[in-house]
Amino acid sequence: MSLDQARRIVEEALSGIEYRVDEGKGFIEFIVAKENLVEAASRLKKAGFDHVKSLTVVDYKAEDKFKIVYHASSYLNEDLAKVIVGIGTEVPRSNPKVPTLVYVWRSVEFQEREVFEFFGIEFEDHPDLRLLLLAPQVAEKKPLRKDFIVKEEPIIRTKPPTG
Amino acid sequence: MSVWVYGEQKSELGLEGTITRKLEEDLYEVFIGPQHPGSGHMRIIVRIDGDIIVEADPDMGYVHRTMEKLSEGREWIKNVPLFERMAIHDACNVTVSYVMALERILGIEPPPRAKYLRTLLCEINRIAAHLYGFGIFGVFIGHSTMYMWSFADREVMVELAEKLTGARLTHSYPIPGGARRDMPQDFPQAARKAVRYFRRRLDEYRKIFLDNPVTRKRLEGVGIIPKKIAAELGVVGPVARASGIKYDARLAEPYDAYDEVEFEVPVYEEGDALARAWVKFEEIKQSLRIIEQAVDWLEKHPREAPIHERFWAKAPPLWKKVFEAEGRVKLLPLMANLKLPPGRAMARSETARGEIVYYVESDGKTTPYRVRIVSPSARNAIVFKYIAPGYKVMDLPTIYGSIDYFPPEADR
Amino acid sequence: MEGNGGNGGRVYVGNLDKSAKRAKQLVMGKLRMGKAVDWATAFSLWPVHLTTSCCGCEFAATWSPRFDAEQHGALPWVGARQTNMILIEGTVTKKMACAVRVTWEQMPSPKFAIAMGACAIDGGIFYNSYNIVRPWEIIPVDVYIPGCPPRPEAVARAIIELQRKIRKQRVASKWIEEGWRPDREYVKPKEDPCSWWRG
Amino acid sequence: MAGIIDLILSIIFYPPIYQLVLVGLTGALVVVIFIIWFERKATARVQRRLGPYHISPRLAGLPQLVADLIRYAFQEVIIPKTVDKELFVLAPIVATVLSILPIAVVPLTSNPAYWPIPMDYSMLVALALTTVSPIFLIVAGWASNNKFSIIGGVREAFVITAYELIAIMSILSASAAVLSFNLVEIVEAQRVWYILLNPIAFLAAFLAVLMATSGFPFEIPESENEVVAGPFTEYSGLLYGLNMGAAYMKRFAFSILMALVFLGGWSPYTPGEGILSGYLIPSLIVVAKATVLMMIFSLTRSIYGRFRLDQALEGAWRLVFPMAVLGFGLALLEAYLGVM
Repeated sequence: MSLDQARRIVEEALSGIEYRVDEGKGFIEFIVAKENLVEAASRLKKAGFDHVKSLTVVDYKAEDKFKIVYHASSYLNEDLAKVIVGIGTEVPRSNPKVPTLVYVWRSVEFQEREVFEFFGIEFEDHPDLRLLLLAPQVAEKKPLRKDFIVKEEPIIRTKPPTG
Repeated sequence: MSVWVYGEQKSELGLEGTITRKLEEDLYEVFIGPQHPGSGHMRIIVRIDGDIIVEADPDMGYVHRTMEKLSEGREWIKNVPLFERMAIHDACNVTVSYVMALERILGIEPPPRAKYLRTLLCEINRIAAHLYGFGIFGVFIGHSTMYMWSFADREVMVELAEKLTGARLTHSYPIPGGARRDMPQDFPQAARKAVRYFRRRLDEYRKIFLDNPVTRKRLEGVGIIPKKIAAELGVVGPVARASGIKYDARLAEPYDAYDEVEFEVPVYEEGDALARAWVKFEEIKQSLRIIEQAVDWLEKHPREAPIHERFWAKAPPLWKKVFEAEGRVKLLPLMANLKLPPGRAMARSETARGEIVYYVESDGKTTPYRVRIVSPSARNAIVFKYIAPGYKVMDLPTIYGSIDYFPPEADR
Repeated sequence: MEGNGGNGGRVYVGNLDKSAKRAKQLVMGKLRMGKAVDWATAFSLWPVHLTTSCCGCEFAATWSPRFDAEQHGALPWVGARQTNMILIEGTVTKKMACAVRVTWEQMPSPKFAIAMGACAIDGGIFYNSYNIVRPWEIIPVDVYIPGCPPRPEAVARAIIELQRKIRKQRVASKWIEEGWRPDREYVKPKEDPCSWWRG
Repeated sequence: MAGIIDLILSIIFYPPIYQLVLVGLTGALVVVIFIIWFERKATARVQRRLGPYHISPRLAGLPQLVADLIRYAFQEVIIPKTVDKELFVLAPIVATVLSILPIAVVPLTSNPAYWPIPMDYSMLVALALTTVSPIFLIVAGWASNNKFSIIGGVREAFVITAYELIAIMSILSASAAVLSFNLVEIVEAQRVWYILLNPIAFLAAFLAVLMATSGFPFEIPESENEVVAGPFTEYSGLLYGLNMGAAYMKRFAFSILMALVFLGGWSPYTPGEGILSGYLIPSLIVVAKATVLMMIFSLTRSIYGRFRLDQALEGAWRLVFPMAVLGFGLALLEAYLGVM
């Protein structure tokens, strides 16, 4: 199955919902409004996309938004397994709140927790929204946001480590 | 048509999820890890009732080395060695899809020779990684001979990779547009010898480990993941294939030379720890087949620079002279400050533990704008939470070992 | 009353600290067991089972048949209380730093540390990561092994170097005689590595 | 004055005491050092490596265990604040002493002058004494006040209940066949080694001893992948060394008992008069047979993983226990037919 065929399937499934199509190389994304996200995801799931490969969040600081995309694919349908289809939404950086999709795709549970600690995006109704990877002090800095800049340290120290 | 409809389906699957962070009085909470022989670099918080696990809560992140953030500050090519540190014993498999994503943005396709070279190293790495997994699994169920044997035989594959790339573990072999160097002259001979040796050894593994009555008793019926739940949890790799899901990134979206070589994907229906061990065992056999085919192909076809001609054309004359004289290709200097056009790409490849997905976004600079990595272990971690409850405490290492969880890969 | 065996414990145990000191004087002073202790400690370096990072691959390979570090008497053992060596395998993250420190404190002296890999020396490829710490900020390190990852031979070499150090400088017997490590001040971390856990 | 010296001498040369010191402590130490070395070397051989070597290439690494012992003896003994101090310190010591106590009552020769305690129930007393030491392992686990230790202690308790009956049943089958509880009579009655007459009982006893001493595949109480070192998780230094030794000492005591009952004791040698031929040579033969048995015990490590707790218990009750009963029945039949 090619991406075009997948696109037709998804477009059929999403009829009645407003969406915007973002194409990349090797995948296709459907961006919907925040309110329609759960509905759209449920329909995608019904169409056969049964698991999420990657919950991708990109911080567009210049445009003041987070783009949250659930890249889904299929295990049980071998045809659909050949494509990656994303369903996503965009939220402003000032108020990053999205409804959770855990109840649609259980496979995103840990990834949502990860996004929560790295970007500070809150997933409403998530059953267990805690830190996953980071220590609390580090998670406060929201390290994957673009405002957090990794400091370049001098590689050669003037003083050898004493210990 | 909303969450509620799905809610019914949820209970039907029995994936209620466990309420964490609230301890009932008669439960016993055990912190397994990070300094514990039965946890890798992670902590599993286990609540037990008698001998039965009631809750298992993986506490990850002990090896989180911030690769996604660091990659945003480093040049494209520098990220290859960075990313392979997440699973250094499976280095080629985890980096090949990053390189594929870059190639997709660049719009180039590596020459067939580079494709075969990459495939060759990927399969060598897959065998080494499976043997690593077997070894750790053996230790986890108290079978130290399995650990020793598989680590001893892993050295054969590691040496083969060293012959091919020059490094034991961290090869940094695939680069955008091709592979870093061609194989040495005597490589096919060594590879065939190794394959012959492995065919003989695998039978002994089966005897001492997979058919061992004690091992079978420990593994059978432990950590069962039914097909539907496996799809729902989104588990990958041997874990999914042991549950009857016929999914392999090499089949779904053939990359490199995988659409030209012959191989089968073993699928088992049982979904328990033993089936997972068998899947890995059979995959080693298939990898041996692929190695043979790749070596045959590489021997038959004339040597050419294993890099895209777009880059090769810009190579300094000394590089071309070295290639003509010795058949070696050195890393091209223009790779250091490679600039990618703006664009986004996703690529997936099948590592030993399952599928790894890269999302790469470029804004036209020498460094990536965003790289998102979802590694197989990160996706398999959910198994602890949903599958381990209900089994006995002594089954936890079995489940851990059978899903072949590798924390540095999960934490990135 | 510390070390007195608690309430009424004296009846059975006696003053543990005092009797231990007396036994130490007898054995180390009169019987001159120092050399034997150094010899025994050097050939019985048991690393604790704590894998901090990806160098654990080569750590595992070091004890595999091909390289077999058990030849040198080193045997990875289960708990911190029964071991006397810690092998830091690569990067130590902020979360892991606490575990490393706690494990180090749990080990009985005389104890030794080997830092493995470029990351354990100064961060290596992750030198500017926001989530790592340098191992020498947490525990005193005896031997560093360069490499990313170091080859198993290098790990075996580090064990041999540590053995040589213990036997030449008589580290173990001096430690037991004087109660602390003479050649090195105890490392005090700049910040509490476990603060994330308590806070 | 002379009375006091006589008293001291009579205590030292009181047969149970010198047997405990000579065979029980010295012999056990030497045998255990050899056996651990053998176990490590044999395992290494199966696993295609060398094992302990560089400490003394000429002796093939035999001093390795001495080094480990000295290292443990001189390491700091940490007594955490949370433990129950008296029990924590005493439990391993008592467990170690009790684990070799059976040797004090076992006659190692047919010469009555060198019997430790001349009595007709030596087998019963020896068996009874073997059952005491595991209790102190549970005590050690409890006193450590560590979750892993407590789980390990509970597992130990489960395993004890499973193996004790089997061990006693299968070893008692010999006395059923001979119709005597006296070990000397049992040994003397073996014209053919009892292992050949009743292999079922021997197999059951073998498995029971494996379970009793945490040998693979029954190494469950100290199963490192769930409970770090079982009841010994908090122990360090000498106390841990004692704990480690206790299991092997216990195995040694059991092996001596099995050597007497199943392997014909001091046969083919006939003890004569005098300390050399009356005591030392026959006891050496028994210890040698016990050592061979222990070498066989240690081979299972390299072949098997470990069972799950419930599987081990199930196997013990469903398979090995009927085997022991069958062995006992066979012994009764032999007694009826007068085979022995």
